[in-house]
Amino acid sequence: MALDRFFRRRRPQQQAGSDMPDLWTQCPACKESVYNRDLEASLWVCPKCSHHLRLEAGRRVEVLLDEGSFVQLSGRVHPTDPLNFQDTEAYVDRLSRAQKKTGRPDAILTGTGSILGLPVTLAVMDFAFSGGSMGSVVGEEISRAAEHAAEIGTPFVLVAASGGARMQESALSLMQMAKTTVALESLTARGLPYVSILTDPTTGGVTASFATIADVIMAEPGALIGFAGPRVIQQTIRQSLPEGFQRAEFLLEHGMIDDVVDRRNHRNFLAGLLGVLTRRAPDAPPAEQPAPPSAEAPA
Amino acid sequence: MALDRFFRRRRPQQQAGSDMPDLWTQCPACKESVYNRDLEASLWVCPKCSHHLRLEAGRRVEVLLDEGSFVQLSGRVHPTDPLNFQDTEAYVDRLSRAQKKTGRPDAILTGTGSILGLPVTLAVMDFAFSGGSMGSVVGEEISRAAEHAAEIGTPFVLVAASGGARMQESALSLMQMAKTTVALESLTARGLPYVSILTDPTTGGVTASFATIADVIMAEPGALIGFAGPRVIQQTIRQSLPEGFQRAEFLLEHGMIDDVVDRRNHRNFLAGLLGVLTRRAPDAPPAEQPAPPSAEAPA
Amino acid sequence: MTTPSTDLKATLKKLEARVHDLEVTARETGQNLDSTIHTLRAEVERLRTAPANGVMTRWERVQLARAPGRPTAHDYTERLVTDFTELHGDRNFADDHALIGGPGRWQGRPVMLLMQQKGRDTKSRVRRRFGMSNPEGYRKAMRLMDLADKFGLPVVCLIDTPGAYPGIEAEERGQAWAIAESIQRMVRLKVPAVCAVIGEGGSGGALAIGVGNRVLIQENAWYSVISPESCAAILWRDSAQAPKAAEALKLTAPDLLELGIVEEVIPEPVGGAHLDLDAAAAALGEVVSRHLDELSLLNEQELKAQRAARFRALGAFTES
Amino acid sequence: MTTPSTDLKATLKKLEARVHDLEVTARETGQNLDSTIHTLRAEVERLRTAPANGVMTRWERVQLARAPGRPTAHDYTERLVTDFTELHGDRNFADDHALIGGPGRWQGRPVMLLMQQKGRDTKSRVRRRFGMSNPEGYRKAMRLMDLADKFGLPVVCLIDTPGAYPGIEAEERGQAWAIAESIQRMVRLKVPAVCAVIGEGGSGGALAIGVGNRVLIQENAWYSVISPESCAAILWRDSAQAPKAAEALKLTAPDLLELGIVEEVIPEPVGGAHLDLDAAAAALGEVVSRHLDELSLLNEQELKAQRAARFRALGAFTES
Ligand SMILES: [Zn+2]
Ligand SMILES: [Zn+2]
Repeated sequence: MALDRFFRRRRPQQQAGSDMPDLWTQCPACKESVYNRDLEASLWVCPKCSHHLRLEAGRRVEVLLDEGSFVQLSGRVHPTDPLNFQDTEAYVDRLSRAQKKTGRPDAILTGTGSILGLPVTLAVMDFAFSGGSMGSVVGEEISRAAEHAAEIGTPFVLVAASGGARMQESALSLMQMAKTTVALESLTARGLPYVSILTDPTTGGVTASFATIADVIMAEPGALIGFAGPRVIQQTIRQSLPEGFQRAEFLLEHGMIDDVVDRRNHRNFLAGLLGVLTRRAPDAPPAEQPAPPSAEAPA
Repeated sequence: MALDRFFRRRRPQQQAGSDMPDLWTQCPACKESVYNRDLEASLWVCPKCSHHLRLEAGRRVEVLLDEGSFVQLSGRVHPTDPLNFQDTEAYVDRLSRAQKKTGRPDAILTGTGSILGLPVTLAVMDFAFSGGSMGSVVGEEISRAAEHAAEIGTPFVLVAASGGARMQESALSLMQMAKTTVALESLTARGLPYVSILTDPTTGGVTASFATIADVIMAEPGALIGFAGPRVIQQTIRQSLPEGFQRAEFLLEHGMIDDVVDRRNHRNFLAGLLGVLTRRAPDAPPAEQPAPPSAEAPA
Repeated sequence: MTTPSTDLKATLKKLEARVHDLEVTARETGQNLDSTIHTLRAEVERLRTAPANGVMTRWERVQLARAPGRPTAHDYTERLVTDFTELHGDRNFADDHALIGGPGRWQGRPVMLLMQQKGRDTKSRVRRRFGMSNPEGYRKAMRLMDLADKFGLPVVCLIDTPGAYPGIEAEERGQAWAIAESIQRMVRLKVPAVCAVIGEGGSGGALAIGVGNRVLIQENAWYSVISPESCAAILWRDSAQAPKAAEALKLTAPDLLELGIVEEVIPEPVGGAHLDLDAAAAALGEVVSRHLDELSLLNEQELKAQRAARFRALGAFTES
Repeated sequence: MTTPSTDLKATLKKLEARVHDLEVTARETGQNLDSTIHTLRAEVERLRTAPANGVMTRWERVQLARAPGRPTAHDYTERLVTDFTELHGDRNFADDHALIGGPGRWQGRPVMLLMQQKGRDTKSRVRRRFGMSNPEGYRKAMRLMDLADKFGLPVVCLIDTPGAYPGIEAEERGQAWAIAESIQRMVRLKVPAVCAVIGEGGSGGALAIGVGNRVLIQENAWYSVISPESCAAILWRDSAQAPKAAEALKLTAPDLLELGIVEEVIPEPVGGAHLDLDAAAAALGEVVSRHLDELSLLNEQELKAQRAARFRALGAFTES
């Protein structure tokens, strides 16, 4: 199994599994067709309706980090099949399919880099790999990345995108919730900030562990975030769910996240926040990104 | 100004300000007349309807502590009139009236004693003194009692009964909320438990400070407990308040207190709880008190 | 101390004797004990024909763990814990009845008890949401862990939940957050923590109070990332395939021991804990007490380090 | 750095110049600035005839502290704080808009900012409940204090509230508990805390974020255990006696300095902070920064001890 492919910056790639031609992409929200060049320029936020398209892990790295700053950490840890799990398909077969599709050993990409000059360690979940499900490898790589951040003294930024724990590793998957929590303690011990970014969708055991014990929790607009999935809840209560339920904006209102931040503002938001939390001198270089629709002035 | 009068145990006293004859008392809840002897035997809980009558501080001590174990600490600290406060009556005149009525310098009685053999330091607010309002003396005596408990290594038990902070000392009263909180830290530093018992009524700055940062919060059945008084809330929202609002049972349901405990069970409850929290050997002597109506078996 | 009966014949004999006693009591006192007697007789019959424990399928164990007659946490604590004071509420929003706790003495040892409660009759089951707590349950648990740390009381957790409650209000009030924070709170405990799964160990809702220095499981309890039904619904698109899912998930006590997820399997009387509650309680009490005693030799730092190392090591992967 | 204007004539001159500028702008751009101009003109008139600050009654100061034109916390932080990131929510129930906060740089110094916000127009005033927060506001404050402790950021609190919100839901969700816990949380802070009352310091709702190593107050702000109206309603049985109550409560900045409740009175421009916002902000910024710099010399233990001793000493009594 190869390490992650070198990620080519600013070269639009066809979304894996997409049947759209290379040139343009249909926005899943407003259904408008948008040139990939335009989409890339707006960081895969629909220029028509501001819908935040899901990002493959490599693209996310590109959106967040200073160009050329990424040094990959993950890639050496590979999944096994501890339970010899077999449903309608063998787990090992599911794994190799996902590995071929994404070019990664599992649903996680980690490394170091910088955001507007500020060094960070970054972990990005890859929803394209088996729905970003968390098994032993995801847990181990996130744990190692957090420990690495503590070791080299950088803040830790994690981008969550996951349907939850990976059933095919049963209780071992469940235990990753505790394991990652343990690893994140190394940052606390060093007084280093941990920021999570919840993207569409983040549910189940990921929401109920490392993703929500961050010092600061950001979320992308419209992202579905919750513990139980909407279908499970609907089955339990046998009534329809309220409008906007479990969306980022709903969670903000209910006090669960620190802010809903437009993707085009993530770098500025993180640089400003982490600069203060690490008590760095206020010498941040000027922003270089396209500005999002400006937030309402506080009143 | 005299120190508190020696409290005569098991001798029914006429409630100060009451116009009932010595022999019997009318229950304010069910309006039945109850012989004082019976009332005393049931610890001033109405034998007909279980209404918990308000207790003068001395009586509260008698209800809680082992007979003859009380050694008073409070009494030397006397109120002054720092603001030269004058409303329809001068503060100094209000004070001397309350002092004459209760025989105490202010709305607080503290001391040491034991509960079923377990040594404790106790502070009891006296609602009969100016509605148990908290001024500098109440704050100081509670602070000293908490610090005394820390010094001699006993748990601290506080019985709250107060309309809130004392207006006539303005910001100085307000500061007692912070002062008592500071003093209670001495118990935390020594790993000693602090239990508060909220009785009817406990509102305002008392609820919003020392009374609710106890390790364990007990409340008497039916006690009115809140921050804002019901009238203030009604004025704000211009709608009637829900049934049972701000009563002990309501607060239990809303997760604010640890339990509603019948007065006749306070000693047993405290002895059992404090015995475990202080990791004492389980050698508590048998209960000696009239048993309350037994609680439903857990299911 | 009673030891769990491991002999089918002895269990049957005991059961038959109890049926006989009940019949005598009913006759002599005029009480109507028919339903109890009927249940016990059915159990005797089931045992006479059932396979020995060793050959029970995983799905059969799941059913045993869920049976309405399965002892609840209260059944054990009534037998093992003295001076228990239930402390209520999260001091934020509500008192949750599915996850309860307070200080008490576990076979004489001062501890902070946390337990999931399914209820023992229809009314209490509804009140306790069948052991599925809302966020307030976990927030109460954290508050009690604060007290445990403050007063140096070891934490004992009895786990028995199908999972955290999947409701609208639970989501609104941060079910995921409460679970995540409770896991973190346990990681940070300065005191020993011993956790025992005594029925169902359903996913994050169980793990929230499952981050112990020791994790134990009763012989017929299960512990998994997902219930067999939900797993079957997703992977087989048919929840009726739950028995297959149960097999695949390897969620029984012996499986978990093999995977290194639990330290010890606590034996149950033959046929299940419900057949001899006293014996089941005695076994639970003894094993938990033994681990508490072992852990009492460690200091704060050692306890935190041991717990962290235990969970940090869990997972199966290869490295290139 | 601008210093506050202490000269009435200079203030009047500035105001008149601003009126003139606005008139020019209105004429040249066609904007309708009538109401702003009108307000400023009225202010000029009031100042011309008003007594000097020294002889203002306490009730007049209360009214000044509450005036709709009084600068809000945002007016100051916009001028004094850079890199501010507002962090939302208590991670329990809701995000409160009356008490907000987050990390930022106070005149360049990294701090954790907590501030009560009344809003600047009708819509935002309603949304911010006129600065009266629900329990969630205090719970958010505690969460931010946790972050401040973790990252070694001094806490700066700007206090401006008539009091905590007295509503049914606030009571249901433990308003008193939230305030009490917030006070305790501040007592336990390992970092410096500087609090400034910039408008109304209403009772426990203000004290909840007022337990600082230094407590400061602007010249025309008030701080009291109860509002003059409520005090009058109780003691005089007539809230119209509020002016009398204000006198009796001794709630103005000079009173509080005399009582030892605040360390310093922050000067305002003649006539009030609203008449020269830049000067008012400069004065606030400078005084807070000075105290932050002083406190930066103390270590954790010294900071906690100083704060504890400061509040432990407050009170007036005699001893026999
Ligand atoms: Zn679109
Ligand atoms: Zn009665």
